[in-house]
Amino acid sequence: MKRTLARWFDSDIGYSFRTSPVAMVAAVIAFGCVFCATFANWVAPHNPFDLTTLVLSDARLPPAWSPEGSARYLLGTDDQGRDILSVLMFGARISLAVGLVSVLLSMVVGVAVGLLAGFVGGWVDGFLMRLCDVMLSFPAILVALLIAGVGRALFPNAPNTVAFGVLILSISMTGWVQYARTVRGSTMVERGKEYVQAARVTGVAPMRIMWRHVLPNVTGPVLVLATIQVATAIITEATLSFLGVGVPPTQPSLGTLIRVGSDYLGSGEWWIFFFPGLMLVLVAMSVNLLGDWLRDALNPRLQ
Amino acid sequence: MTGAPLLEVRDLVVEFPGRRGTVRALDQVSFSIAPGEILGVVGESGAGKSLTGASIIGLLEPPGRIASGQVLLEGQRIDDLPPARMRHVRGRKIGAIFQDPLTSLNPLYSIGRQLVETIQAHLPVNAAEARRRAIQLLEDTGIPAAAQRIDHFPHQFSGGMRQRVVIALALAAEPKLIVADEPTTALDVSIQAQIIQLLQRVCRDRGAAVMLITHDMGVIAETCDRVAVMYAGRIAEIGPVHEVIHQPAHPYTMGLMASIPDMDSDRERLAQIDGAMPRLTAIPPGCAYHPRCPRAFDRCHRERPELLQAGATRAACWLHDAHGGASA
Amino acid sequence: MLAFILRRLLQAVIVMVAVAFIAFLLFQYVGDPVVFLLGQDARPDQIRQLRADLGLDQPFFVQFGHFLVNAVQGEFGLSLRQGAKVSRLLAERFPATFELALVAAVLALAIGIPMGVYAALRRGTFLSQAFMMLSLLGVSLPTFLIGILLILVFAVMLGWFPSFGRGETMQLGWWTTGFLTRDGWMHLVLPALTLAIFQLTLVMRLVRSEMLEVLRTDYIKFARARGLSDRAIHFGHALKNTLVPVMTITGLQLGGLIAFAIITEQVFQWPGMGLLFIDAVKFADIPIMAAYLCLISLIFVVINLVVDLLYLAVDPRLRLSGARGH
Amino acid sequence: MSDTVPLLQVRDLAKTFDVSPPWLNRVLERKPRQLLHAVDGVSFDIERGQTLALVGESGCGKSTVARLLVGLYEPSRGDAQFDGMPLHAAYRGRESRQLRRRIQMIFQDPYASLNPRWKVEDIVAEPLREHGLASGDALRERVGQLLQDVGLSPADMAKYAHQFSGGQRQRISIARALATHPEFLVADEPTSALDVSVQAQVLNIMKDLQRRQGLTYLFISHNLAVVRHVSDQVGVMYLGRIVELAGKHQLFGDPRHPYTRMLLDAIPKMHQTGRARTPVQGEVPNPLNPPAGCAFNPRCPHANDRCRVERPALLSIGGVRVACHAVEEGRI
Amino acid sequence: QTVRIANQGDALSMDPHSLNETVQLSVTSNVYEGLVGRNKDLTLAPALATSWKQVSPTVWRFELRKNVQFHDGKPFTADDVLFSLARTQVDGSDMKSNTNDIKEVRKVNDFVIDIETKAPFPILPEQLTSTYIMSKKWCEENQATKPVDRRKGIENAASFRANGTGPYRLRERQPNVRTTFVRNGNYWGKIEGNVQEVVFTPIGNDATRVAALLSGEIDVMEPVPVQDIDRVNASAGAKALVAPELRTIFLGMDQKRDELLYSSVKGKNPFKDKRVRQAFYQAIDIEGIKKTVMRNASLPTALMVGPGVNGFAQDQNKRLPYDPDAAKKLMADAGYPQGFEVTMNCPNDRYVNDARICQAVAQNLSRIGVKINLAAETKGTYFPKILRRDTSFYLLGWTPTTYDAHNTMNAIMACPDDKGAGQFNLGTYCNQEFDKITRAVQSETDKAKRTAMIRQAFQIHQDDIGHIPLHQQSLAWGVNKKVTVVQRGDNYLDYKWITVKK
Ligand SMILES: Nc1ncnc2c1ncn2[C@@H]1O[C@H](COP(=O)(O)OP(=O)(O)OP(=O)(O)O)[C@@H](O)[C@H]1O
Ligand SMILES: Nc1ncnc2c1ncn2[C@@H]1O[C@H](COP(=O)(O)OP(=O)(O)OP(=O)(O)O)[C@@H](O)[C@H]1O
Ligand SMILES: [Mg+2]
Ligand SMILES: [Mg+2]
Repeated sequence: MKRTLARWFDSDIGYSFRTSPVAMVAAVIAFGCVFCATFANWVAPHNPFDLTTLVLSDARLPPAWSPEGSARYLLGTDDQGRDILSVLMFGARISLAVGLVSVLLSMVVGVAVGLLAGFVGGWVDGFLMRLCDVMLSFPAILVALLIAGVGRALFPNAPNTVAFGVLILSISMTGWVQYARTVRGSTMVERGKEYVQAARVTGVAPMRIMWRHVLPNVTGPVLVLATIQVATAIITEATLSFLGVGVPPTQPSLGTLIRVGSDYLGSGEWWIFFFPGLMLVLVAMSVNLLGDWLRDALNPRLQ
Repeated sequence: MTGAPLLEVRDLVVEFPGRRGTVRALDQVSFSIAPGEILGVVGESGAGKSLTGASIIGLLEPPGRIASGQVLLEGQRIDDLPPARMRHVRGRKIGAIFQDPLTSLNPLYSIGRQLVETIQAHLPVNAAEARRRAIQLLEDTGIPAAAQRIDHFPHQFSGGMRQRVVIALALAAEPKLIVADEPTTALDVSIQAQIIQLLQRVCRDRGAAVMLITHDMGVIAETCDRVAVMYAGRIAEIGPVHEVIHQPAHPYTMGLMASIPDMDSDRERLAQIDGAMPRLTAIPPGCAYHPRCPRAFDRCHRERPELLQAGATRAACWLHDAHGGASA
Repeated sequence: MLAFILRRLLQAVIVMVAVAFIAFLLFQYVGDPVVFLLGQDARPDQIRQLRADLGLDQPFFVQFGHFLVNAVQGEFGLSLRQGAKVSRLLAERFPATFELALVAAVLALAIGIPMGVYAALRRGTFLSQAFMMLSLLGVSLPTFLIGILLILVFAVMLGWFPSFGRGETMQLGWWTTGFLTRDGWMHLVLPALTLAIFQLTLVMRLVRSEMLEVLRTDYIKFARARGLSDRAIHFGHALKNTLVPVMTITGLQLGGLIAFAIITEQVFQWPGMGLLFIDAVKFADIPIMAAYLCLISLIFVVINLVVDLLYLAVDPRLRLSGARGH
Repeated sequence: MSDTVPLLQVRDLAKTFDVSPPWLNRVLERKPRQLLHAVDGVSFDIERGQTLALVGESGCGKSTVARLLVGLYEPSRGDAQFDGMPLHAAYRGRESRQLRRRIQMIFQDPYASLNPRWKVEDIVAEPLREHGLASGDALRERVGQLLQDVGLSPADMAKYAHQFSGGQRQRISIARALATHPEFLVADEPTSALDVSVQAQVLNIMKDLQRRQGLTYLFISHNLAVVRHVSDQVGVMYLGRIVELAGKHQLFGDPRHPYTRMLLDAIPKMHQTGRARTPVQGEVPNPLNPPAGCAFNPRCPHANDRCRVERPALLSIGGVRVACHAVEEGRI
Repeated sequence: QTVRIANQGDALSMDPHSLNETVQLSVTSNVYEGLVGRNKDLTLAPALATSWKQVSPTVWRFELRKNVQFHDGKPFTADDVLFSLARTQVDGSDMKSNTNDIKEVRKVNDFVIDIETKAPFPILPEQLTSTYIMSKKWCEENQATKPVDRRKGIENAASFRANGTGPYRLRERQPNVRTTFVRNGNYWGKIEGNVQEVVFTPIGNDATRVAALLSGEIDVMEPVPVQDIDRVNASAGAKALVAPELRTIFLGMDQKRDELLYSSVKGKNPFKDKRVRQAFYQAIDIEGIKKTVMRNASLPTALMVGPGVNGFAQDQNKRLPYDPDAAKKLMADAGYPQGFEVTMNCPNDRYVNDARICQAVAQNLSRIGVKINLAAETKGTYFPKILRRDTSFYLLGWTPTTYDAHNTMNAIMACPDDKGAGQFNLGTYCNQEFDKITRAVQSETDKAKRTAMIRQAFQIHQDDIGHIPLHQQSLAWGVNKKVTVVQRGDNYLDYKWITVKK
């Protein structure tokens, strides 16, 4: 473990990482957010999802440093008396989880479709790419709205957690297209390369070639896309929550928090809105920065 | 060759600041080209041939930079010219031809436009005159029906034709020196000779000197006046073409010549130089070639040889050191 | 070339039919129009009757067939909630969305392209770094947040611009335009800005990275070697080549603008199609949703077609060989 | 040696590509279906332990022949017999694995022919694994051995391809090709991407291996000097056909076909510095629209009316197989 | 004077019979009038009928106003009334429920009509206040004799144009964008206000609507989100008008099924046990909700109807005390010492802070061990779902459109039958005695007796804890300080009572 880490640090990517302060700062922020989100149960001072601990009369307390603030709640409380700091961590967990899982899902689908289209070509390729065109003509938000609507209509009685599934599905539905297109392009390039032909001459089965030879060589752009899409997915989730089709209100994500907070923006309770907004921008920005950096680091021409 | 050299390169050092310290890609390269002369540059891939060319026309890709040394054109330093002035040297004084004619032309503009643009960038002529010249240039480079084809786009030409267009472009403002970086490598065997001949002819006609970078010793042999052999960012040997080919003075040149399959003799095995050229990050001290050199001795491990006179050529090899040479 | 256009048209038709199918399919499952139409106190026989009247009892593909035939004529029936013709509702709303998206697109391109070019050419300068940071902020800030903040600052606190609606509009035939009055323009500023910011940053980043790619190509190097001026190289050679790929992506993005307008319109009460759509989603107003989706994809297809034609105009390689590019 | 059956007998092998524009274009622009005869009836034999070289300009169909032989393409017509069995039936049938073990290929570009994400060990071991020839320690040992055979060190196993120079990479791909103990190796321009000095290393290794293991090569190149060095027999291809097929000494000593002569003339002569050679005249014809009659007639100084209408067949003339009316008629 | 009005939503159509919804009826009430109108205090006022009386238990006689003209100049007569009442009964009309009990409408002469009901119907005049009268001729000329029927796919002029007798005429209509009205110079009555022109704009987004009020772009808006009431009041130019609304917000529980659909309790239905219902009731900190969620803009209630509704009795309006400990004990007694888990359905865009109320309730209930899975969703999906009775625990609000308790009793509290009773009694609370009284109240014409019966019914319901009433939410209108309006408890805005100071 230590050795692989050291090796990574010594590799080209590691080097470009070490020399890019922006990437390092972004990584620290992203890591901090991911850490707090993952271990929210332990890190957060309160558990805002546990209704029994909430005190309604503590609602809308300003941050601790303002005169009316309470030391119990460092960043104040929201309209349900939830500690903002804790709810941020728990909310980030949901946002990140939705972001990561949906990106993972769209990645798997997109990469599979892209590989297939690029490797097989012919009418399979034609068909899959037309499919992509169709998907592209539905912008992400729109599809998400639709799926969310359909999901609710189809499973009206599903437990709350299904809302997550619906969100993830809807974000993935548009996400995969980009992967498919990118991977297809790279696959077509790789497919023509001689190492693939060498494998074919050796008699390696096409599926195996696709999996063992082509796939590892198209991971670079996929990785870059993925980072950037995590940010996009988080924002999409926030936007959907804003439009009222997000996650259940008792388990707010960053987006839900912002939407709730924006109701109080005018009435002076700025902290309900501000901290989640800041957190969202921080997360999205650091992930974006990492993606940008990765794109440059993986681009051989820039090395 | 007598008279003032057209181009003189003195102790040129090109460096790439990189992650593990700075890489010295060209190390103390010095040579000169006389007006109307054709200098061939050969050497293994990565030896620094293209970098030399790029430094001369001032188009090193960042982060590469000229760390020291000078490039003089007609006695004037051009390596430290500000970009705006350098622009007038490029194209006007020094033309360039790159390896791949396919990618050297902007696909979105007709070749006529690219020619006219180049001519007008350097010569005080109006559009009509520029176009006339452009057609003339295309004719000179052997494009049939130039007047009609001038408005065609690059993709409408075959590879050989495109390379002719590239040559026409390089010659458009009548430069004194042409830097041709592997002008035929991307072309078909049978077209290669045509292009090299064309280059040779137009340059002779216009009195332009040529720095011809290539891998092909055959091309060098029949085209060049002098030849420089590069190895690991350094010039190993430089001299008149006949001597370099037939009486090479540097062991690397010898190995190189011997490894070329010969049309006229039958050998079961080609002579080969064992090992590989060192990476630029790991150039051994002393003579860069010594690890592969069958005749290396102590001094080669320690001291880096200058270019030393060796018969008609000059070679960077201690074997030719008049004082304290080896017994070999 | 004719074949090229025809093929694109054919593809467009396929895409449209597929979208129509999806739209139709999805809305089979969203809410139940019958409950909505009849109210809660409907008796089973009433429901059956209405189902028959609406044709909801027919086989799936027959329903889809009807849907398609009508859709081609722009006929999507009556809005379940508003009782007005969907086509008319959309036609009423279309100018608002279109003008908003148009201004936003123009803003995004007119600011984004120069910024991207600058950031590519002057890589590493303070200003270009600042652009990049700003652009990151642009992609990291959700649109609705931007909108809310803009209203708060420019409408409530500073009072410079109105906070909602289209303001005074003029009627030109069936088209209502806000372009002809000062009031209309004032109302346009904040929403257009909101909508443009995200696209702007995208365009900028795209132009920058494409430009950097192009600047590394051989023909740019060769152009330098010929001693062309920086101006000619950057704006004559590099920019034009950059715009070819940028065109496709921006084309796609512009289609997206119309959809992104959903959020902007929601925030600014901009009386466009997006607002209509959101309401329709809330009330399971199927005809409106279906028509909206089809319209969106039609717009998308048209934009793409235009982009393709622009391609033909810009890239000579496509012009003659006609068929597949390389 | 020559009384045994040749290892490979190619008879009238042809490959046609359909490069027609899409259907819609054809209909609208009234363009016919376009067929590209990349290889148009090629026949030759290769004896065991011998090297046949194919030379010719770019696009004349050399690589297509190679790909046909290793089973990357299906022939449109004709077939080859490999060790007595029909090659393409075998590729499709149950002997396919066996065959793929016995026939291997070395590719042109040492940079593209090795998977950049794989370690050398895995690259060389892939054919062994695929054919189940070795596993575990035996596998490693065999890989080490193979690397040694091509002049690398077993310690190189753990490295990635990019850590090697071009020549070393080409040796790795040779090691991979040798992994299954093939009898027949197709080498498609194995050195054209390499420097002369590195080229010498690779060619030497190939020759050494042939001597030691009795390999049979089909060697493809456009570099006549290299061909002269490695081959026993030489076939000159022009636009999908073999125009001259002869032993190396015969071909280089007494080229018969005008195209062969032109090619030989075009070789720069190292030892005659400063003397211009005569380049091949004219442009390479468009393979989509080959000239009628003898494909070479537009560039041929000896072409007459017959050459412009009648396609010459590959005939044995004076111990050499030539496809040329002029040679047949004794005009040259 | 021009007054600019903004509302959360738009009137979906100008056709007064097409949709039974407050915004639409409120807007169209300025253009159209019913036979009976309302005064500022919601008492009945003569409108197109000058007087009415019950001539027999099932027959009401209305004297119609003379010399009234529609906006297009045509005179108003009994034919128009007959036509309009008939129009409410055809397909496409959403007002059927208002006139359902009418058996026949007879023209006595041009200015007198008789309405015969199917059964004695004491509150017919109340029922007719939002049934507006259209011009028969105009409708015939404009092919608008029926409200638009969505099934036929044909549009209808009455949706976009209007021809009523009201104090304002419709000048311009852009659905969802802007609707303008001008003062009717020929109005039969007096228009107290001084407004010449009314511009009505829907603004859906709360923040934007408030911003528009504060920046002076609009003069009157509705509703003000409760959290912004203080801010509006603090601003220089505007103030918030807050008054209790007739709507009562309450919680309902599935008391019919033998096993709850969405609960951790299997094999039995805890809500059938009154102790559980009471525990829920007493666990809810209604004052806390009032203070934090509603920001005091609510009126906690123990009754299912609010003040202003006929049948409301202040002395009966006493909530069980908030007492978590007692609640816990009740739960333990009922056999759920550890509580249980149940899903709660809740709209998130229908009532004031609806989803937040549900969250607060969930919070309160968690104190007695009840774990609530909150499913808050948009009204478009929420209503279809709970109307299928596909719920175990839900939040709903109800305004008796007749301002009479019977409406609530019949729709919300009575045991569902196939004649429309208990239609919104989604948890199927059933008490036969209650039902009996409800039926009696319907046709009881004696005021005092009727009130007593209602009181008795409410007592039964309270004792059973059939529902858990929460509060009456407040109306909150934001108005520019230069503007005076009359805020009706039913959330109607009459333009004729708006005055703008110069
Ligand atoms: N951007 C760079 N960063 C670091 N090193 C570089 C860079 N560009 C070139 N080099 C190094 O400079 C050396 C010389 O390169 P150059 O292109 O001049 O070689 P060359 O002799 O032209 O080779 P070839 O025959 O392959 O064209 C190479 O070894 C290369 O590794
Ligand atoms: N898959 C293919 N589809 C269509 N045409 C092809 C295909 N492969 C090869 N061709 C065409 O067949 C002809 C012969 O190609 P081939 O690659 O065999 O030539 P070559 O002699 O190997 O040339 P080079 O020396 O450039 O490698 C060429 O004109 C080429 O364009
Ligand atoms: Mg080079
Ligand atoms: Mg080939």
